Amino acid sequence: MLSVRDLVVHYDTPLGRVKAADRISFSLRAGERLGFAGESGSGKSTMALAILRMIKPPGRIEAGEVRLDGQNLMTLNDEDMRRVRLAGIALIPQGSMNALNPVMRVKEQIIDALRDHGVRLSGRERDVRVRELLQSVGLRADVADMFPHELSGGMKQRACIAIGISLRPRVIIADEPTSALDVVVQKQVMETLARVQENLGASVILVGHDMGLMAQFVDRLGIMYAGKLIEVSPVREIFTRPLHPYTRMLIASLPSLEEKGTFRGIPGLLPLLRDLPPGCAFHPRCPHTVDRCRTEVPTLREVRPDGSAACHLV
Amino acid sequence: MRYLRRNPSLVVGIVLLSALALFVIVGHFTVDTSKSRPLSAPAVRAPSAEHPFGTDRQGRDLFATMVAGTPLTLRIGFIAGFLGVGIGAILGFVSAYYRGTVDAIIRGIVDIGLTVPGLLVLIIIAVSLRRGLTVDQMAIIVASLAWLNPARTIRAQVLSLRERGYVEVARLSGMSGPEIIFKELMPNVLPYLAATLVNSVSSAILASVGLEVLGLGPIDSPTLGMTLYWVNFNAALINGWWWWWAAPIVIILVVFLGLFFLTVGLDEIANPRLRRAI
Amino acid sequence: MTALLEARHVTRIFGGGFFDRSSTLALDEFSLALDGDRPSIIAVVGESGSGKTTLGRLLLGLTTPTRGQVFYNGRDLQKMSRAGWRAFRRDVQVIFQDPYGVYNPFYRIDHVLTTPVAKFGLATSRAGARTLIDDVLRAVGLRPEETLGRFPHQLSGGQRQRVMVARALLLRPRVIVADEPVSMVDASLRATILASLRTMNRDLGISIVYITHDLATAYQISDTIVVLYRGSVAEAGDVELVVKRPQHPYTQLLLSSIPLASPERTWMTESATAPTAPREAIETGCKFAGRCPSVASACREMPPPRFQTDRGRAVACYLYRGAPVLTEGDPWPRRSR
Amino acid sequence: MRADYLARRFAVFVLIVWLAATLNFFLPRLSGQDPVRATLLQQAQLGGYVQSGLEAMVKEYEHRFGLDKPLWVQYVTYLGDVSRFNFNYSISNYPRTVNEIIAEAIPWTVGLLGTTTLLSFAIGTLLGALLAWPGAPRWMRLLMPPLWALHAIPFFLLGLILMYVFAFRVQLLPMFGGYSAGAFPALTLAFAGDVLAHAILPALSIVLVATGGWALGMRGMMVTTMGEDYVTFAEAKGLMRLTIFLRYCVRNAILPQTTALALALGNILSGAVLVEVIFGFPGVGTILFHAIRENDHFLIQGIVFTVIVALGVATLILDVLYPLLDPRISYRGA
Repeated sequence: MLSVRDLVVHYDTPLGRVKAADRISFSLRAGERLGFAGESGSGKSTMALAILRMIKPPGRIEAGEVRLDGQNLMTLNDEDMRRVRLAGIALIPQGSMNALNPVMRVKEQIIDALRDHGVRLSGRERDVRVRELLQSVGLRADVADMFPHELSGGMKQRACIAIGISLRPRVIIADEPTSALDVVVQKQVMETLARVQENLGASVILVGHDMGLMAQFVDRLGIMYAGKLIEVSPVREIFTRPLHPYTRMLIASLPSLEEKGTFRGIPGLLPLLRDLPPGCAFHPRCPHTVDRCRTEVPTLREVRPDGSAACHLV
Repeated sequence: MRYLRRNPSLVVGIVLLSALALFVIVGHFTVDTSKSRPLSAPAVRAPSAEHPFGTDRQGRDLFATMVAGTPLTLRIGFIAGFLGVGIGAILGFVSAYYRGTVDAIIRGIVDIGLTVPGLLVLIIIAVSLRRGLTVDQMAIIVASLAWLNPARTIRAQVLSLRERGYVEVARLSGMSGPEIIFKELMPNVLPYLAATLVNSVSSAILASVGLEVLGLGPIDSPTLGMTLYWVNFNAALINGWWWWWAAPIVIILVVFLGLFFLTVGLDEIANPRLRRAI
Repeated sequence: MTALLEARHVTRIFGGGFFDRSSTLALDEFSLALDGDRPSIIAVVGESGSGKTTLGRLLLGLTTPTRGQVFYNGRDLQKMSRAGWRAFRRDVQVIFQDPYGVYNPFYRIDHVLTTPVAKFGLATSRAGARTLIDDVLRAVGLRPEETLGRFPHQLSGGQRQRVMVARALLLRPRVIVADEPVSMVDASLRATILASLRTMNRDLGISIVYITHDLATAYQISDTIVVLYRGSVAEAGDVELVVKRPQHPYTQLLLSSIPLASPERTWMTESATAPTAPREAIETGCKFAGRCPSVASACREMPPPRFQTDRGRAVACYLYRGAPVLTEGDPWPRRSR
Repeated sequence: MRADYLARRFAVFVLIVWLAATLNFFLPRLSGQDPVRATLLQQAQLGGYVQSGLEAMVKEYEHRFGLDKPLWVQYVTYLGDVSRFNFNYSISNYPRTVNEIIAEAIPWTVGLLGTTTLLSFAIGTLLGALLAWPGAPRWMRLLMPPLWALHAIPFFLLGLILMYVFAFRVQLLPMFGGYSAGAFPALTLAFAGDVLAHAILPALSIVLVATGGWALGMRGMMVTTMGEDYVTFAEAKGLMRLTIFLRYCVRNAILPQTTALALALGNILSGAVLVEVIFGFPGVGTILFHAIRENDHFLIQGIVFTVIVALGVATLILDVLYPLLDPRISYRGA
């Protein structure tokens, strides 16, 4: 369905070159839910935008291939790439962003997407289509004529999902779709996303930092640290037998509702992307560091069936 | 100094204004400014070695007039500008920080005051006080409306800063209201204050020159505006005495361009949109 | 025994001025008491718009109640003298949510530490002040030489938030109000900051009001918990009771909505609850009636009183009509003796 | 909510009108003696060219104001007159009332000011938008520096320069007045052409300066708007560049631009008065200039009041139109 090979994205800033995403590779199977979890500055959002070729200067996609059904998106001209967006790969924006145009009604923001992708519909057909889309995400039909500021956070996100699926895309990238939403609303938005994905048979890439959300929603989970993909495994195995030390410590630092006092933080500080430590970026904070970790950058390799990690000791 | 290279408009502004200052200082040494009074030179002479800027119909040596007049006009601008920003900043700070009815009143006056065309109100004032205006009186008149715009900009600036967390942290660390204004808010507002100051000096000069062109300025002083008034009064343009109005125009141009680029440069410092840190 | 810090029947309404007719009821008849001699950590949990931040600001004296009073050592904040306020400021400190907004970009971060020391005269000499500051920084896991002398934008969000904790520690307060202290900090650093809050409470006897939307962190560090819903208390009591055996339908809804970071997949199976009705005006009766699966006719008429269902827990819900009703005077939550 | 918003904006307008009237009444009295009497005396000493009507005028004013009445009575009668737009007689051209003179001048000023402001606003906004848009043609960049420089100088300064270059040196355009001396105002094409020729230079000196201002403002707003989340999401929706440019960027950036227009009206008018004076354009400005020279108090007060009220109306119209542009405004009040 979608395969990404050695994707590299750099940002040239006055303080030096920042390697935001460094040789990311993975493949997404049809109908699969693939998650990418990582803390701030781990490059997960950069990767999501890079797949849609929406990296703006001073950022630049240095290298790498993104193939959708075999077609390399990097070689497309701007016009063809524009057509792939939303029709092939749709983006669900962050929950905390005001992603809807404040001065346009919801209906118009759905219709302009259809029109610019060459979908010619008569007035009546258009209204029917809009109503169907809104109902498929659990929104009442009269939301079509409302302005974004008249909607709650959850309703705005569901409207964005409606826009996202309006052209039946094959891949949906959701970049922290429920950030800044209350936990009850978050559950409704994620259930909507799951239901919509099943109807379309599309696959979903969920980018975020909430490990609990990842545990309950995705099938396979990738962990990102300092711009690199350091582990990819089925989600059940990540929580039962994590491979990479960082993954293990990250899970240990999550507050559980079962028993008290079991969580403790990871010592040290998140690395600065503009001057990364040599070798494995996690070695200053890793309890099992050996010399090799300080000099040689570990590569992501298959360690067990369908489970790979980037660590010398695994 | 390295910073200046990255901020071209600031440099252009400074260069223009220092050139002007140089002209005035050098002028004071090379010409007897008393010749800016009428009948001190043969009338209507084109620029010549003896009268580098030529003379006007009332027998003023234009070079002397410019050398004497420019500092006067600048004086009006600076007095009105500083007064305007002084009053405006205080009102802006007070109304933004202490809010409540004070804020509502000040905001009301400012909003209405800004919709009213300043020049017309100044005209009414000037007309009523026609008895022999001096340069300083002129500055006061212009200052009477010059505080409106600074009050609005400073108030908006302080309002946005006031919501920041560090104001509340300061209050919880035992700092009093005035202390917070000076120690926490003032440093962040200074760049804006500077840009607003230059801007209000510029609009003060515009207002004073405007009044003078209409004949409402200090009649006997050789300010740039009054020179333009006599230009218009004697229809110098039609009579072809181009040098009579060329000198004031060039100087006024330099003044406004200099102040404008200075404002843009200071604006750049105040909110460096360019400085992007990852 | 007067409480150290107490809110009694506090109501706060925003807006409703001459021009702006839409007024929002942030807090409705809310009472809470901090017991001075048995310092504990009270968590105030609620969704956005539940009034939890307003409560925090009321306890800190940053906003004044529309009705009701806030007492510090039995004295009403509104009527306190200047000297009274200085003592109050010293004893009740804060940790704010946004590590990016609390530092004045103009100063180095030392300013945040040196100001309280100077204002409250915590140290007699410059050297004394320096050691005091170094100690509190080490107490929160920061190396002074790596932190002091630098500008805010040179430190990460996690470091900045730890400096704020150090600032609160500096004054040796008796109460710290922490408003979402870790919600903008990464998971790996969250645990360290919460742990330092825990040690401050246990070792230094500082009571902490932990305001958050995250029930999991609340469960981990607090002793008692208050669940807020649109300005009123739904349920309050010992954290073990409330989290392990929630009784109020809203608490149950909150707990069932949290995606657990565990291999078992329980989250997605249950059906979504009734879609949230748009925020109608606050009708009479229980505010949760609009979304409550087990709503009854009684719920719509009168707001439910507080039923004492366990030794250490009370619930404002008619489902527990049988239980004894907490009287007017009792501030929440009475600790199990 | 809409009615509440409109009511408040109208209240502000009434306040402006009242303020204008009060300013007009009290400011002249600041100088102690009644300006009317002072001017009449001056007129008499000078033996002004209106010799004949002088006595009749004095009696008329004495009766009109009843100078012995307390100040507030005079104030109330004054307010009464003002509300009926009656500014009694103009001193410098006695038989004609102030209203007549103003009525003659208003079409000229409205014509000049209206067209130049709308023109410069439209061109400036369009230019500013294009300058910020990466897709815009390269040569647009070259326009920036001149626009910047022009924006700095006042209208009348540019006016003088244009007058010298085009009217005096090249004699392409008429230098002075609203129409040729001999022409008789009539609704003929020729006369219209003549008026247009006279209006070009004043209009140009306003448009060239104002356009720069609007372009700068719009460019700044466009740069901020292009960084907004909804523009990024619009790109992710695969919308065409033109759609994003018009319906997402310009549509949002135009909001603060219109507010700026409402705020700038005052300054534009002040500038325009000077331009009219320089070019002798028969608008309100020139009449004001002569009224000042003649010390004609009532004409000055009449003009100032009318202009402030006219601006108040313009601002009110803009305030009423604004909610149509920005749905959020009518929803929760200004």
